[in-house]
Amino acid sequence: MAVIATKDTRLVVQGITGREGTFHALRNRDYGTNVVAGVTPGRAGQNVEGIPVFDSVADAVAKAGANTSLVIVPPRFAAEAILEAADAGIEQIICITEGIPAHDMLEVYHYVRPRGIRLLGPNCPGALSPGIANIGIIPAQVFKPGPIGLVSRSGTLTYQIGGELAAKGLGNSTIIGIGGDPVIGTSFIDALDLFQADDDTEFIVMVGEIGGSDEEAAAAVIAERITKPVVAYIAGFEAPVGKTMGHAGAIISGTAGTAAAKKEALEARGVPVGTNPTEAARIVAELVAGR
Amino acid sequence: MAVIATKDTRLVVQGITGREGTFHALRNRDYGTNVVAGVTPGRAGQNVEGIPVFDSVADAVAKAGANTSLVIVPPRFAAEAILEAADAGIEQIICITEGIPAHDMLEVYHYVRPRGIRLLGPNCPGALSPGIANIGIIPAQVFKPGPIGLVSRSGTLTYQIGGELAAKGLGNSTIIGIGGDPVIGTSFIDALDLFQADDDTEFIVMVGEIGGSDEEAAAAVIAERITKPVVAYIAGFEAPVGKTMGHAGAIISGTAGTAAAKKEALEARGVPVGTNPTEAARIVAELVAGR
Amino acid sequence: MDLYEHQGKELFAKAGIPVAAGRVAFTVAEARAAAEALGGRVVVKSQVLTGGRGKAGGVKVVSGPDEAAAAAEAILGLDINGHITRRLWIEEAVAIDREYYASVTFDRAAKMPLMMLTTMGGMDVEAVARDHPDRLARLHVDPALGFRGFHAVQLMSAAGIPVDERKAVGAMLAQIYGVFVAEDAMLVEVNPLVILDDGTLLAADSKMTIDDNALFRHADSSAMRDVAAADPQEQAAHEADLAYVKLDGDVGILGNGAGLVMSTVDVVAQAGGRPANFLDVGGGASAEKIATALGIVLSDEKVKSVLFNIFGGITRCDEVAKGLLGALETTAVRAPIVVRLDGTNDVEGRELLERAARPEITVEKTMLEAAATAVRLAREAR
Amino acid sequence: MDLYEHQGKELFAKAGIPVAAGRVAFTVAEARAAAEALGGRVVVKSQVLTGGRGKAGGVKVVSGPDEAAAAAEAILGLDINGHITRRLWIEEAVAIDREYYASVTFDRAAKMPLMMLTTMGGMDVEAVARDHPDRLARLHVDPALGFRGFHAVQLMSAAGIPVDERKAVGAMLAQIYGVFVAEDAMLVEVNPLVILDDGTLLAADSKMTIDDNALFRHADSSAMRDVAAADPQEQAAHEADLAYVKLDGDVGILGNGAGLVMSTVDVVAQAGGRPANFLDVGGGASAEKIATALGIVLSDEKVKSVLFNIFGGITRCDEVAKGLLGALETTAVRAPIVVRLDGTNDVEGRELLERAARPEITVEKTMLEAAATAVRLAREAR
Repeated sequence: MAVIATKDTRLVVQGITGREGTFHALRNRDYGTNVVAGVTPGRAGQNVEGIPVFDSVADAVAKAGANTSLVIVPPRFAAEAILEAADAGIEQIICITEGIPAHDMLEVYHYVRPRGIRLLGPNCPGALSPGIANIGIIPAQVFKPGPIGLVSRSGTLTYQIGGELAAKGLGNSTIIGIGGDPVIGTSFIDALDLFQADDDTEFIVMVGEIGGSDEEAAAAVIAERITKPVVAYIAGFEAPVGKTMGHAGAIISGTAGTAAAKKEALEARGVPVGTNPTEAARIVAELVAGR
Repeated sequence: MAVIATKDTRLVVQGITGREGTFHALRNRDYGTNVVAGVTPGRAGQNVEGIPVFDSVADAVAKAGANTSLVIVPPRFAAEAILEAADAGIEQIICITEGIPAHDMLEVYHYVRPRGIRLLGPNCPGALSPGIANIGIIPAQVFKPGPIGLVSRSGTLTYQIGGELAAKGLGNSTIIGIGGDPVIGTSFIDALDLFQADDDTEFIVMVGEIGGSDEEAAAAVIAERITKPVVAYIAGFEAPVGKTMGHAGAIISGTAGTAAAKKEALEARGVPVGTNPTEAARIVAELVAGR
Repeated sequence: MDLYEHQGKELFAKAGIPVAAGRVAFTVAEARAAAEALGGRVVVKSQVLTGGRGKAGGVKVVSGPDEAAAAAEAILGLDINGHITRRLWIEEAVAIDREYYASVTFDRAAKMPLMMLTTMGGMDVEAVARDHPDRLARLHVDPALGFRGFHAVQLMSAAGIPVDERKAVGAMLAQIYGVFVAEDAMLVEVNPLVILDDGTLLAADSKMTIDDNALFRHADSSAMRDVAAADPQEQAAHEADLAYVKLDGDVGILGNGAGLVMSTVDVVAQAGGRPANFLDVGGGASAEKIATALGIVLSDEKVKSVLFNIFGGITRCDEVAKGLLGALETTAVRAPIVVRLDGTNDVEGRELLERAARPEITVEKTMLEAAATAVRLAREAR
Repeated sequence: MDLYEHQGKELFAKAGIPVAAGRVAFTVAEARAAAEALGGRVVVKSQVLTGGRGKAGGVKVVSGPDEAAAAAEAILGLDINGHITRRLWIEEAVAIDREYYASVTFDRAAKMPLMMLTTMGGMDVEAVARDHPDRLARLHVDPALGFRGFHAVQLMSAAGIPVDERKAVGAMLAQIYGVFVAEDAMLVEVNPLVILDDGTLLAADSKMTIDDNALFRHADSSAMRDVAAADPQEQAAHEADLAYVKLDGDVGILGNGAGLVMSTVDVVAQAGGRPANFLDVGGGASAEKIATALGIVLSDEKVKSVLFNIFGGITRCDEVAKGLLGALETTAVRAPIVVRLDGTNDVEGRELLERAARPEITVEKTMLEAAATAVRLAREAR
């Protein structure tokens, strides 16, 4: 059945009349995603190549039955766009926007989380279930359907690993890009739980990077309740202390958040960790072959 | 097992060093309630007849294992006291305080509700499970143990009906005073669901009054999912329009909130409604006798 | 607490909501002076806490001080739905192009503020709701979010506000919600919200209700209470912090606890009597408090008998009996009092009363018996 | 973005947090003038974005302008943990009775602000955490609640603040949290928070980090960026909106996507090379953008070879190849470039590059091969 991006997805694209919004809305629809609406305030009644545009997410829910939102709006408006979707009864919100202020995301996180609303991102590429639906900006042609659930903090790195897996004939149930910001709605743990419960997922690949302690926390949860085999890759072994490596969340603070510490934590829980994407893909291929 | 006030209750009294706080904390303890702590900022290290006083609810949780809080503080501090309890991980908060600004309670309600924290009140007498535990200001001597769950918006009216039932030899599983304010944490519906799930409750008595539409909403829920027999009493048939009848929430606005409309809604769902406490008690007695 | 139009507009102005310049007037002379000060065309408006002022002749547009004085002469003392006009609001007349309606109410069922907006302003919103429900946009605002830009868009889109007006209308909606929160209001209504000839917006009327429980943090709106307009019993009760509501019968009713007193009112009516009031004395039992409460009930000249209904919980009935007997020492009682004591120490309480053998007191054991007696005594005294 | 002490104190003062009066000085003369203007005893403090100033001799208390000038002479140019002192903060000396410590940090693991408070101020808080963990009070603040009175009580109770000081300290904690939120800070640290002889409080030092993503709404703190102190490559990248981090090797690295570039840095090191930088060119593929990025990498004189690693997703590899070739038209390249193109239209992209046959470009198909080649070329160029 895959996760997040499924046959049941009824997508509204917030910011659909923007250049990026239009491009990805149509690309997602071309892939087969059920894109039912777009939202741009003041543009109600228009349409984007047949996708109806509404003034508000509430209208997209009421009039087009949207249940999932893709947020592609500039960073200074993105937090409010997420809150609008949450307030309108949207169940899953995928936010691509990079550069949202961290305090805005604190507010958003503590609004959506207690209310059981799924937020993916921000600053993430979205979710792709090959052959089923694509929500966001993941290049679908890199991936093929298969039994591997892939969760990652990085976009292009995910494509790199997806490409390496595909080259070995391996495919994915769902690819979840959780994003590279300090405050993200869906953590590794959340994604692991989704994959654990998903019938289409048999193996899990987790792509982490420096910064924070989500990989360490995930390691504990894997030991506790994830029975499907997990392979990890971590980027940033050579990253210096105190420097933000592109992603707002990718920074080693003091001695916390190093790639070595994350690798150690995962290996201590029996999760093999590749030190580069090629090695990680090879470990996965061996694991799948060994089944 | 009763509800809210149970054998597992570990009570912290917020405002314990106040006159009312001390009186009711000791009264509740005398009844058998496990009063484990009190809170008054700046008074940590003191005790109230052996009940340890802490500076904060967090300390009462960490050091005395409190899981339920009784809030008896002046109205201008009560909302923050409730939030403090919620923030400290308290599972059930019973707020006696009358006169809390309605906007303060809006904030409190929308904080505790999504987080699954039970709030009873404010402006309520609390909860009493005869023979087990008493949290709040309900005069326990009026009630005796038995199979009737009693839920009410009014304090003395509850005692009146409890007294009439006791005079007929009938007792209660738990008496829940939900309070007379416009914004209360636990509604009739919440109480009905609690009683429906409670093994000790066989019959339910619901004491409503003018104002709002909680009784009407409860009528719909009774028809939908409450299988235990329910008897109701509504006060305020003679109340004029637009006047607040003592409780901040007891006001008929336009044509909404009349006792007649509530009686009609309940009777339409098969719930007998007494027009005075004596009649209501008689209906309950007949129902119990008929079993 | 309901505010007069001019009081609401004072709070509006503080929040930056545009209103016409104006002055309050209690006399014809003050009205003339106000019109002189304002200059040009002015509107003379009755200040009463009820609707339908226009239809009742309580609002007149005039062109100068003389006409303003004449209008004031006509409107002062005017009875509008039972409310006598005792004050006027004289404000600059404005050139109105269109009339909208906007409000925020405290929706207790949803436990959220409810905002409403329609382009059919100036008329009764209930009529719009009934006859043109599709034209009345309604929106609940989650207090955990507050009023956001998307709320404004959603409301204005549903109400059919033209896109080129949305920036200005949206800003005013945010201000109206801001006043609702900042002033602890239960209701803020702007009807009409007018679009002037020059395209700017203005709150042409104001209706506000403030939460009594929050007045402690609003010195300015607390001071707006119109003591003179209040019923004397209600005012005395308010000052004594007792919950009192005047009804129009002859059986005075006191008791402890709002629900029990409401129920007592009901049973008096069921016994064929006519309740004169609702009065909750609360939890205390002091002689002073009981004396004050009795005094308020009896100051209503229509009262022919009094029913004092107590269910003792925390409050002990013997203490109440002592309090009542103490109160009778200091209060001259001109009507018979029926006392019902039940609950904690009720036997002791009844004994105390019977032993005192005060001629004005009749003791009953149950609420229904007490109601029947009080009704009979009132009938006998007519 | 990290702020200097004096910049943080400017924001503190705006928020009502008491700080000593002071002036910035970039020269000895300015330091003398500041001391003259302030009068009396002053403190001359090195302004560097690192700790340990006191131990390094970067803070001196002096009694007048002459001594201040002498202290400035000594401190200007002082190297403190690799940071050269280029500015001073001259402030009034105060009479300190006790030193506390208070901070708010953005705790990403808990996804809440973390407040810390201890009465052991003036020293390194990591040392307090290690040696006296029971003396360091820690409290997460739920952003849905904000900082409340009970948070202050809880922190102060845990830190052992005497009851009679709690009103003042609690108010300052609220102000510190207020600055954290109002300024979009990731860190606000007051160490020491001093209690003066007269019992009043004062923030005697300030350490603040502002969220770069929020600078668009903070014109004042945006203007505080010390362009002169930044690394020239980092500054150029910042202006071009490119994510760049300088490392200390000789293999320049560019790629699309932060994760992929971090990974590229790793594989270069695994191949025995030494990465010179991290540079994420992002999703675009325009010649202009690629030229800018190449220019930044090559302006680091240590760079001996460049690895350009692209995984095409939305971005097409043939467009990247065209952009790169276009960039080479305008940019003089002094080091060999190894290009790896994979993903969307990679075959077309590689063909374009091979057909162009630029001598400075070597094309590789995989990331590991590209890294090995770039490392070899750098070694050959040494």
